[in-house]
Amino acid sequence: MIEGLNPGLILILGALLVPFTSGFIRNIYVLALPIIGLYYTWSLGLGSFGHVEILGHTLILTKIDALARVFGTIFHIAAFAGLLYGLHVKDPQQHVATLIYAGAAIAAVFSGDLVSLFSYWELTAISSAFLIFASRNERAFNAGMRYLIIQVTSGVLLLAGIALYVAQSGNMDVAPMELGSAASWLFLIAFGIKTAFPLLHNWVQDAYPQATVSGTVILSAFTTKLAVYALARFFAGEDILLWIGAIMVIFPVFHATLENDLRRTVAYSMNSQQGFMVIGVGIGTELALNGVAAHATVSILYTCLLFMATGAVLYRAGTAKITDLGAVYKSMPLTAMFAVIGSLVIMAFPLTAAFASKSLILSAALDGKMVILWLAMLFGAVAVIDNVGLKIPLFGFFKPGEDMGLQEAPKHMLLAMGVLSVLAIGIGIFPSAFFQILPYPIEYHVYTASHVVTQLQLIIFAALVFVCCVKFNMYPKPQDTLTLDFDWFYRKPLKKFAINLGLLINAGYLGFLRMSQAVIGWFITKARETHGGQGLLSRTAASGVAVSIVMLLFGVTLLLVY
Amino acid sequence: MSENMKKTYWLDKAENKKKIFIGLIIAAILVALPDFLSLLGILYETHPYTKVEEIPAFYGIYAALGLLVVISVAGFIGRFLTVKEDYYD
Amino acid sequence: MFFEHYNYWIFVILLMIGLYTVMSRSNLIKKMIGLSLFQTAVFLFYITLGKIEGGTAPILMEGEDVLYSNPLPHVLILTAIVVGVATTALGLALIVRIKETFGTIEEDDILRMEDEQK
Amino acid sequence: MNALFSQAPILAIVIPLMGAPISALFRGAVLPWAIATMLSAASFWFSIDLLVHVNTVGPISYELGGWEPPWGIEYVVDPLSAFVMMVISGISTGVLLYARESILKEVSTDRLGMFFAAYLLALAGMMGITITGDAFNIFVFLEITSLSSYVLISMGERTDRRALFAAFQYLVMGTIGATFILIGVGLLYAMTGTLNIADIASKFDAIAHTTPVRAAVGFLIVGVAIKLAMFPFHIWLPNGYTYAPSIITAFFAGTATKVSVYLMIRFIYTMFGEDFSFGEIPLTSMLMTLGVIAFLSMSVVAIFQDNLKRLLAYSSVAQLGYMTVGIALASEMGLIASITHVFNHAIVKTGLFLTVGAIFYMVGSTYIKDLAGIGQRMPITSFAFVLGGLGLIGVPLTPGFVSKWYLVQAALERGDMVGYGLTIAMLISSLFAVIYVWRVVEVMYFRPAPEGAECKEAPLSMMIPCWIFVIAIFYFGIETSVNIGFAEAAASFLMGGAK
Repeated sequence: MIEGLNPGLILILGALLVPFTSGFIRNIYVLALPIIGLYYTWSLGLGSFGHVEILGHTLILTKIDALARVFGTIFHIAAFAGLLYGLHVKDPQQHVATLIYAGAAIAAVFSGDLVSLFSYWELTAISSAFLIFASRNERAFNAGMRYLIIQVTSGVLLLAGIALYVAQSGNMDVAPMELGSAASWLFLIAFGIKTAFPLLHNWVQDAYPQATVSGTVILSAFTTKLAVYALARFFAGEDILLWIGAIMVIFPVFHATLENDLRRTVAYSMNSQQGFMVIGVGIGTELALNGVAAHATVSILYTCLLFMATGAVLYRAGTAKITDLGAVYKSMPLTAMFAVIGSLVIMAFPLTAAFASKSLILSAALDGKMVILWLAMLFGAVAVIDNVGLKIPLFGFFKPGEDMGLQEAPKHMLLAMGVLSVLAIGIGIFPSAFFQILPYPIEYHVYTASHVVTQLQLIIFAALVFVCCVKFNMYPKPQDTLTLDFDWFYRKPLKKFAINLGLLINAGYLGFLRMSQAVIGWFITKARETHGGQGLLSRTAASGVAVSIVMLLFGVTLLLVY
Repeated sequence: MSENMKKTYWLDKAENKKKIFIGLIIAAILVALPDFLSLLGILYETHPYTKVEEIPAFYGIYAALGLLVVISVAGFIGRFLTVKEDYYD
Repeated sequence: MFFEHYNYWIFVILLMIGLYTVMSRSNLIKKMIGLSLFQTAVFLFYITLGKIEGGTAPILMEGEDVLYSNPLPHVLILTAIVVGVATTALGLALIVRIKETFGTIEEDDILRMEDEQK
Repeated sequence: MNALFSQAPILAIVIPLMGAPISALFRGAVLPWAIATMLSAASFWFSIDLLVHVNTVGPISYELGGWEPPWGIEYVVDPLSAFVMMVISGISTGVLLYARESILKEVSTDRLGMFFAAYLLALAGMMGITITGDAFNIFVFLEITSLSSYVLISMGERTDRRALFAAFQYLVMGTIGATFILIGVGLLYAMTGTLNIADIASKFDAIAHTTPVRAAVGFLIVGVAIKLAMFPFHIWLPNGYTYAPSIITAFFAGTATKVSVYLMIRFIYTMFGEDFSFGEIPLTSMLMTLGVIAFLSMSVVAIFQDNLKRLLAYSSVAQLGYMTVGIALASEMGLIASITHVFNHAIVKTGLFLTVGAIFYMVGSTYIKDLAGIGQRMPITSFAFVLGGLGLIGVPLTPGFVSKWYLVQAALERGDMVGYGLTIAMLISSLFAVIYVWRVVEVMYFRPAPEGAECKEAPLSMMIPCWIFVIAIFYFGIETSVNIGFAEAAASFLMGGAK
């Protein structure tokens, strides 16, 4: 039994013990779990374990291949960093939710059959919602409910897809599929919701900023990357993903530019970066899938890092809105430094991790002669330089003005950011070591002269234009406002419609309830009369009656038989 | 704490901002230079995959244009889509 | 039709009489009589099965073309008769005990007493 | 195959049969019980041996007295009969382990020798019905079982005099049922000239259209239906189960009706053949209608019962409805569901009746109103009942769920409105099961115990067998390879042209 244990279960089951610990012991305990999980994952090696026969289907509890292992590894690291970052939290519910959520994501990655995949898929949805609820305010509660509804919808679609797929093919294994059948479309939409496809994306920007300071960090690491993994697993090389990805790269960048809330800004640009991975999956070559795995890993590193830095500001200043912040760097220099590192990474500055990972996907696109896609991605790369790479540090941390008199972030937060920074820069300096854990063998030189030069051109020209725009007041001023997104449709007119519909349904339902109460009441009375104590069917019948029944039915049988 | 408030940082001075701006321009010229030099076959050879990459300093120009597009489109749609913070509450 | 197969018809009629008695009588002993009749009808049926017209008892005899009745159903029904006797004996024993505890052998009365006991 | 094993088919029956007169010779509280238990266990051991052998090597044909079939009597051990034999002897052994102290309260000590003699006869009869390959033999063994069970049920008179009349009613119905089977067998003999089931089966198609054969089919099906307590022939069952001694109820609930289900399957699939049963005559619609009414209507009746044993008895009739429906679906999946449910329901219901017996032992009543506060007074027993109740409802991880799962699959396999309707009906019936189990649990746990009631569990000799059954319920609900595995083997054997 223990042999086939899914590594994710270490975190999930370990979470159940958290409420029984406290203080220092709890800190050590929650940090130890991801380390043990990671160690266990690597000690298992590649292969599939724990085959279980249930009702005629084989479940493969654990299946580890190179692609899954990359995701599993970074998930463990993210869980560790996120937990370290959240050590100040005294609310065991958040620790439990974090561990279960991370464990479910890991377990989903290592699932070898569709039933397990679905179970963990739903578990991530439910456990992560608690990270949003944990903010304990009304806005967070509402956002959490919207989040939960959307996530569970994804799960239900997946379940429907699985049911159809198993009915058609009789096969429960996690394996690539062709887009075409109804089942495969259900899969794609279920994955698409979690990947935050354009128009299915609003839950990201809606929910993430409402979670707790540490909750957002955790949320950003798993759900969307798990979905990317699922896409890569099932739909690698599917052409439709190219165009979805291209739109996805471009679509959110304008909102990111306008956004006032630092965390929402990061959420939008993260969405755009997801587009790179979707395109990579769409290209589907070995180089592209390597790029997807690499970029997912790196993207978790810098997204977490940026959410941590902005979260630390929120934690100390009580706000993460550009308009409310002053010269943060003066009192929180280390946090500001980590924010700059995060920005450099997301810009793909040479010697940072994204410089290595992003170029894999770009090269894959060029190898496939997809120039338009390549230009779209390049545009996305420029945009991210603008709205995260420059905007976050300059507007969020290095604004001119008075010292805000804040305290530096707590040590464990700084430590968590440090861990991620070291990893992000370490990968940037030694990319070939990192490339070895990628799914496919790879021969790729990151640091060619032209690559460094072109990338520097990209960054410095963008910075120059950015500075000019700010200087000449052309840059949209951050305002204390919201920017409407697609979710307006379901949060305004659809809501009104739903409320009216709800009232109507309610009225109908009450009527129906009254009617059915009457009907059920009648049934119960009748049942009691006929089936109860002295009723026809319940009392001891005389043997004469019994024999007559036998004769009657014998007659009927004879008639039927002839 | 009060001491901290009075401390002036390097960035607070206007001339330092100017220095950064000039530094950026110099850096831009420096990174664009190799492309032009390579046209003359000096320093290194580029390996363009696509036609557009043959334009000198293509990446720089594309970045500058792209950024302008982002900012102007964002500014344009911002006019229609901006609402008060508590719009949904 | 009737006379050709009169023994089968007697079987059916006896069967019906037996069942009807079980059905219609409230007196337990009469019920037992009905049940015995019903079983006896089946004995008759089996014995009839084994009989072959012109056949003799199945005892080996001299000669080539001696026609024997089939002995197997007769043997079988011997078992069934034993079972029938056992059933009747057990039924009557039960009736005795019922009479002792309920004080009556009328089914209607017993059912009424049982209902009251509830 | 060693010498002892080569005689296993006959030994499994002869051991309890010969044990009966021996047991009758002894007096006292312990000896007859010990003999019965040991012999039943021996029979169980041979059954397991046979089951394993049949499933690894193949069916066994045992010629009684060396006479070659179809002239001599043949014992046939195939996957189905071996499986049912295993269930019967296993349940019987489990119940006997429990019986020693329980029976002392309900039957006077000087009758125990006779009592266990009758018990062993009933066991031998049921084993015989299952193993024999001879149609007339079925009748003989049926009557051996029936006669001894009338006696056993009437033994309950010491606690409730209604047991006598219940036994009498069962006697009338049982005799009619058995005699119907006898007539059916006679008619078939008249047409085929043979009593060997396999032989009849091989000649059946040629004469299937004739009037006597059609009549024989009618007699056989109605006869078995009476013994099976199929709705509406179940009238004898609730009283019989309610007033019989606790261990007899537990024993019969797990075995007697199951044997009849076996007979039904044997007649329909082996003797008549499925093409005839479901193609030529509308058995599907007939059995399915009765089955559906049974599990719906009888579940409702169970809800309204005020006696716990009676409640469980009605629930048995309902559960038999599931098995009937499984047979009527005429598919391999349905047959698997039916055969598995024979096993699953046997352990669940026997387990439940044993816990009820333990409660009766301490409280002296099985009326639900007298069970108030039992949850506090006998926590271990009550908990066993709750777990058994879960099995009855068919909660996942219990065998009840497994068989319902298969039944639903079989129903959906049809892919028509009937299939969907059937699924819905089963869901509703499960809901009724929740209600009637909950009713009991509610009284047990949420009504205060009467003043001065003492807290005491039943003796260990009763508790341990109870819990063996409860643990078995969950074991076979999770590790389904035994029940499902053998049921699948049996079903595919039957469908794969046993004819």
